[in-house]
Amino acid sequence: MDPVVLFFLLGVIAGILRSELRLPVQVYELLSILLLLAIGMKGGIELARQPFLELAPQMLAVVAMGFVLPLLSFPVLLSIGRLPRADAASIAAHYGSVSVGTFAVVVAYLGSREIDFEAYMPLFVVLLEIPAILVGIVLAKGLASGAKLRDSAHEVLLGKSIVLLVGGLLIGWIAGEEGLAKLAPLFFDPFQGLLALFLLEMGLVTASQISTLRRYGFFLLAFGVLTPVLSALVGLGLGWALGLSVGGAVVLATLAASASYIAVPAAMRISVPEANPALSLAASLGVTFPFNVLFGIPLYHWFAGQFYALTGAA
Amino acid sequence: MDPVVLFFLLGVIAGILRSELRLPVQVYELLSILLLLAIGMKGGIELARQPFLELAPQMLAVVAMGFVLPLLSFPVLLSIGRLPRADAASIAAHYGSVSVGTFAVVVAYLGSREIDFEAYMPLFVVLLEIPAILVGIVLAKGLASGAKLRDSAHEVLLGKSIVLLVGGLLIGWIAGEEGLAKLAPLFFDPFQGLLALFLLEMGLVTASQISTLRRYGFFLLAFGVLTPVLSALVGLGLGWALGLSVGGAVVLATLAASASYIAVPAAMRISVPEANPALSLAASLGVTFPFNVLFGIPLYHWFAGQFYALTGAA
Amino acid sequence: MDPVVLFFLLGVIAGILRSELRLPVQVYELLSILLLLAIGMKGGIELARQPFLELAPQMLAVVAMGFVLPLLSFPVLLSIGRLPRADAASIAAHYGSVSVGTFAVVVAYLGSREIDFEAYMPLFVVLLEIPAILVGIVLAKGLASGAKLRDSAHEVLLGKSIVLLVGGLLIGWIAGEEGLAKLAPLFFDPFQGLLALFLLEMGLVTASQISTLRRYGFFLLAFGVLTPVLSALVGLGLGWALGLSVGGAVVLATLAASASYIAVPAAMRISVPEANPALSLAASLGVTFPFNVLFGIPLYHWFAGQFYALTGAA
Amino acid sequence: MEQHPRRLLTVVTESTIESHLLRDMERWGAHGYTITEARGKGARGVREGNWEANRNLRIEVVCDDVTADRIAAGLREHYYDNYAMILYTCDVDVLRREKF
Amino acid sequence: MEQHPRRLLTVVTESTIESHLLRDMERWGAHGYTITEARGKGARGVREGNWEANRNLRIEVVCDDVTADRIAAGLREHYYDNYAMILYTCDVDVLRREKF
Amino acid sequence: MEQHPRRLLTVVTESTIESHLLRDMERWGAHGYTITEARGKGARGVREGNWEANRNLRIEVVCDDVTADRIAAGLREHYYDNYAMILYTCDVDVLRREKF
Ligand SMILES: Nc1ncnc2c1ncn2[C@@H]1O[C@H](COP(=O)(O)O)[C@@H](O)[C@H]1O
Ligand SMILES: Nc1ncnc2c1ncn2[C@@H]1O[C@H](COP(=O)(O)O)[C@@H](O)[C@H]1O
Ligand SMILES: Nc1ncnc2c1ncn2[C@@H]1O[C@H](COP(=O)(O)O)[C@@H](O)[C@H]1O
Ligand code: NA
Ligand code: NA
Ligand code: NA
Repeated sequence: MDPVVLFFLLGVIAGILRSELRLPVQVYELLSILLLLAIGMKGGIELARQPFLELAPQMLAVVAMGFVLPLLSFPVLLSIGRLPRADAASIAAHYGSVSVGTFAVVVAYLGSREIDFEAYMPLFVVLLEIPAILVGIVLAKGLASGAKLRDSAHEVLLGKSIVLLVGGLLIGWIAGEEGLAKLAPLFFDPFQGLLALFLLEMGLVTASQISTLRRYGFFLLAFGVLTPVLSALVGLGLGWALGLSVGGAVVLATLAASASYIAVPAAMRISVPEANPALSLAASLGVTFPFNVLFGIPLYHWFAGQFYALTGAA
Repeated sequence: MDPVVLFFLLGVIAGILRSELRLPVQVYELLSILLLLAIGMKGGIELARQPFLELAPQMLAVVAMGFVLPLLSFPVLLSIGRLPRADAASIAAHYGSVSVGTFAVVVAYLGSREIDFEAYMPLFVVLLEIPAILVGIVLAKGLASGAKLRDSAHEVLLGKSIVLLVGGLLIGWIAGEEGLAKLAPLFFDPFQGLLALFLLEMGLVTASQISTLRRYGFFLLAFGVLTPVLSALVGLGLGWALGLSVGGAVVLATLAASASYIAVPAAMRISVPEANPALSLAASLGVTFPFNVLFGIPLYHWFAGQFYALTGAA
Repeated sequence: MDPVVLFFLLGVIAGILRSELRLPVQVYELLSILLLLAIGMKGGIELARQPFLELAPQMLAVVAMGFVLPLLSFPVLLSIGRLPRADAASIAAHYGSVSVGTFAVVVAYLGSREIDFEAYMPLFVVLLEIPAILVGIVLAKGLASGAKLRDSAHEVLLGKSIVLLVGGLLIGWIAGEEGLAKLAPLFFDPFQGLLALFLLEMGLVTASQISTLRRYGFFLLAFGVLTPVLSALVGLGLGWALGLSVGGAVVLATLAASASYIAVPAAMRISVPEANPALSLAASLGVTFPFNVLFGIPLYHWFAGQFYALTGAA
Repeated sequence: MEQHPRRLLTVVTESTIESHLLRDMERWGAHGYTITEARGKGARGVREGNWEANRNLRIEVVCDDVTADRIAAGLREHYYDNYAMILYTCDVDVLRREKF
Repeated sequence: MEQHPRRLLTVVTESTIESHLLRDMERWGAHGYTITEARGKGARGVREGNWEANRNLRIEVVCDDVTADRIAAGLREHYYDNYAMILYTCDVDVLRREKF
Repeated sequence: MEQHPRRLLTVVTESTIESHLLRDMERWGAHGYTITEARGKGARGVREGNWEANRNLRIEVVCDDVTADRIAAGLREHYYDNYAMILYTCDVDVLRREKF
């Protein structure tokens, strides 16, 4: 097991045992700023290496996936989950979008196994963050919600995670690998360590979701495990169709499987305030995040191996 | 003089001159989290290298020392210091337990002199943290305090320092040196720098203890200097008896000499609230910590050299 | 363009677009503590290498420049700017003193171009910080302000920036390069990364000055651009007269050109409270800091090249 | 010393809605506000303040009675049902009434 | 607008006892609380808040008179003598009384 | 339970002047104070609290009426004109009057 995952478990266990361990929220913020910038810059360095236009078709396909994924889970939440419309829409948006933390874990996972992947993947993180939010708002409010949509898109675009990811991308693009070499001792070399600390904190937060989970019962649990697996298959198929390497397909599968717990919750609080945030966070943070980190990523890796072997692509 | 000690002096001097220099408490917390995890992981890496059971006798002996040390200082505090029972018990508990900061300084001291020591020492830090607290509570409340004792043990076990040290130990044990190599740029490489900043802050805090010290006068000062020296001799003797290397004996002597200022104060506030925390902190932080950092550690090193030469063990 | 400057631009743009991006103030404090200590230590290492007395004439000349610069801008502020006496005095003090952030940027600038400079320059940062404050107070209050002056000098000397710079200098001086090698992974290796984050935050702060700027109009803008250019010429001339290398002259020019936004504002709030801090900060942070970072430093470098070529000194 | 009666309105709520809330409160007549970071517990459970989604803000506005009522009404109408929020007011005396 | 009188009880005390104190206050009838980090000075000296042992918390509870009295009595009995602590109450108006 | 009427004086102002202000307030009779970090907006613009120059402090002092008046007068005379500052007082009840 990767050591960063051990930190996550330490956080979960400390949380469950009601330990006094707390990370100051300012440390959490510093860690997420550093991780987002580092991820962005790494992607930007890579973007600088290849003609941007060649990526356009892939980018379009990925955005399309971001619009489709929430449409798939919404009916399930509504009919099987019997959730109110607003809640179903909000949860669908969470699962259609992505979790940067999970992305960092899959990058670490592949890195420690020395599996290559298309290094411009951070671009896809950015692209996947927003569409699901728009779909979620329309699902909750109907198409009449035009002004709301514009406001929301605006707010998400200017939210912390997009600004740092996109900012990092651009800086990486402009400065290139050599230009950023001097920043490596803060952003790149300690990346795994920063991720470990971040996961320790996320473990503590995950543990605090357990009581909510208990209250809302079995459906959330099942949804939080099955949705990522099915979404991963979608992502995997798309990765394959786009001609990505096995590693790239694993990353795209993981992105599809991951559920947002930063940008989307914030957007939903503003745009669909009647949705209960406890519900969507319990699912995305309390179930799906740990599932992906502990079991999902190795599973998607195995899926990809099988699939690429079958199709003779690997 | 080690540069980390210069940072401590800078903090003390800035504090005494009433400079505006402050470290945000969140920085203090981040530093202590990083140091505790790093110390724990280093110990865990080492534990993975040898059969755990072989250490059992040493561990038992060290725990026994943790029970005995406070029993030695308690009568002195009561009779010569003429302190109320609760205060005597609380101070005895502080001095029977250990200071992780002082441990980090002795590790840095030995490291910069390239003196080896048994690398599983962090295990002893964990083991020494708790017994003295239990003794302190019994000394203050009598043996009738059963429920209180259980509660306290529970709380200390789940306190920040134990959770991080033990968590680090386990992670180090499971992941091993190679597994943790990727975490080195955050936890191990900058260790001395993190310690330097931590000592800067502890210097500021030490300076703020001086006014209390002045109020409580000569006894605290004498106690805060003599107790560590005598305890160091106990630790040194035990280290020798257990067959530790000179370096190991210096570490154990320093652990015995050090007085807690994190875990024990917190436990005493809850379990022996009538004890005055200003008193015990003035002694442990205002006198013993600076004494150990500036003079004690070199002194215990010299002791150990003499002693091991005498007994022909070195 | 240096990547650290890109971070500054990212901050400015995020601020202007009213993004939700915020750095916790504790992170800002941690960054400035690390930068100040690192700058100080680097200077101290260098000071240890040469006889202190040889520097005395240079030090005197630099202090003299610190007294003269505010006297040059004060009449301009009073007559052309038509500012109240207190405001003119306060702004003059800001521009007579120095900005450590700008100093760090010029050091990074020269470093990435592999241009050498006298490594004891941090000493000049310390020396230049205070004289202008004293001049500013006298300009505002008249020479009768003796007690105020003493108080102020005292407070600035004990302010965060001087304590950390001087403390770092002394630690570097005492411990030397070898002694500090172990601290490099925290203080020296990630210096550029820390500076990048710091500039991200300063960009956000700079953006928040723009509304004030708009209110006070054209004069501040012109003053904030012309003063640094003219002061840079003074600094450049002095550097040449003192026999500094081209790099050293660029640094001294940049110091002269830079305007304080930490130590001086704090001192003016206490000693000349009737001066409007919005005004001086809008000029120094909203105009001069970005001007120096983006255009000034390359310009002063070009100046120095021309000048040294002309005088045959290079 | 001459003192002037005013009302102090205190709101404790989720930090996510900060910018919207402040804009609305100014629209409803607040001339200023003071914010401190907070955490807490209430009908919507524990808000520990250890990451984005569960931070609280404690916002204070000193204003006259009419404004206090308008802000309270606005909050009740637009926020109270959907957000973790409490609100209370109390009587205070201020020094310079023209500021509020 | 209809407002309901309640009491606001504010406690400033050492952060070390947070979990015990909150548990007790809920036992004595508090339905919620708001916490902000604080530092200060009082009879037990300066508490600068720069490390574990000298941080303060400022805890606010809105409740009815009976509960306020019960909490105040509980604090006086169990905490007041041994901890740095002050406590004061004041009258406030709340919007929805059923929450408190 | 026996309670004693006192005044709670709250000042919100720039953090730069902390040490001077506290010294003066103690000179004017405050036996203690509680400080929380704050940000806000007022007549002197937005104070976002994201760096040195624009942080606010919220200082509370519990004291008797005479002291409250003396502090208020002192603040008005020495600080009010030149610093971002508001000040308000309200009536509170305290448990042990000898502390204040
Ligand atoms: N009775 C109360 N006293 C003080 N603060 C409260 C109380 N109830 C709720 N709060 C605060 O208001 C926030 C939102 O409350 P609620 O909407 O009831 O969950 C909580 O997180 C607490 O910070
Ligand atoms: N008169 C006062 N006004 C405001 N806060 C106070 C006062 N006295 C004490 N405090 C606060 O209560 C804490 C504990 O007070 P004490 O037990 O008197 O040391 C102090 O650290 C202050 O934060
Ligand atoms: N009406 C108000 N209500 C609450 N806080 C205020 C108000 N006006 C000003 N403040 C606070 O007091 C500080 C200084 O106010 P001012 O001197 O008006 O700029 C502001 O930054 C706010 O934190
Ligand atoms: Na997804
Ligand atoms: Na000990
Ligand atoms: Na200058």
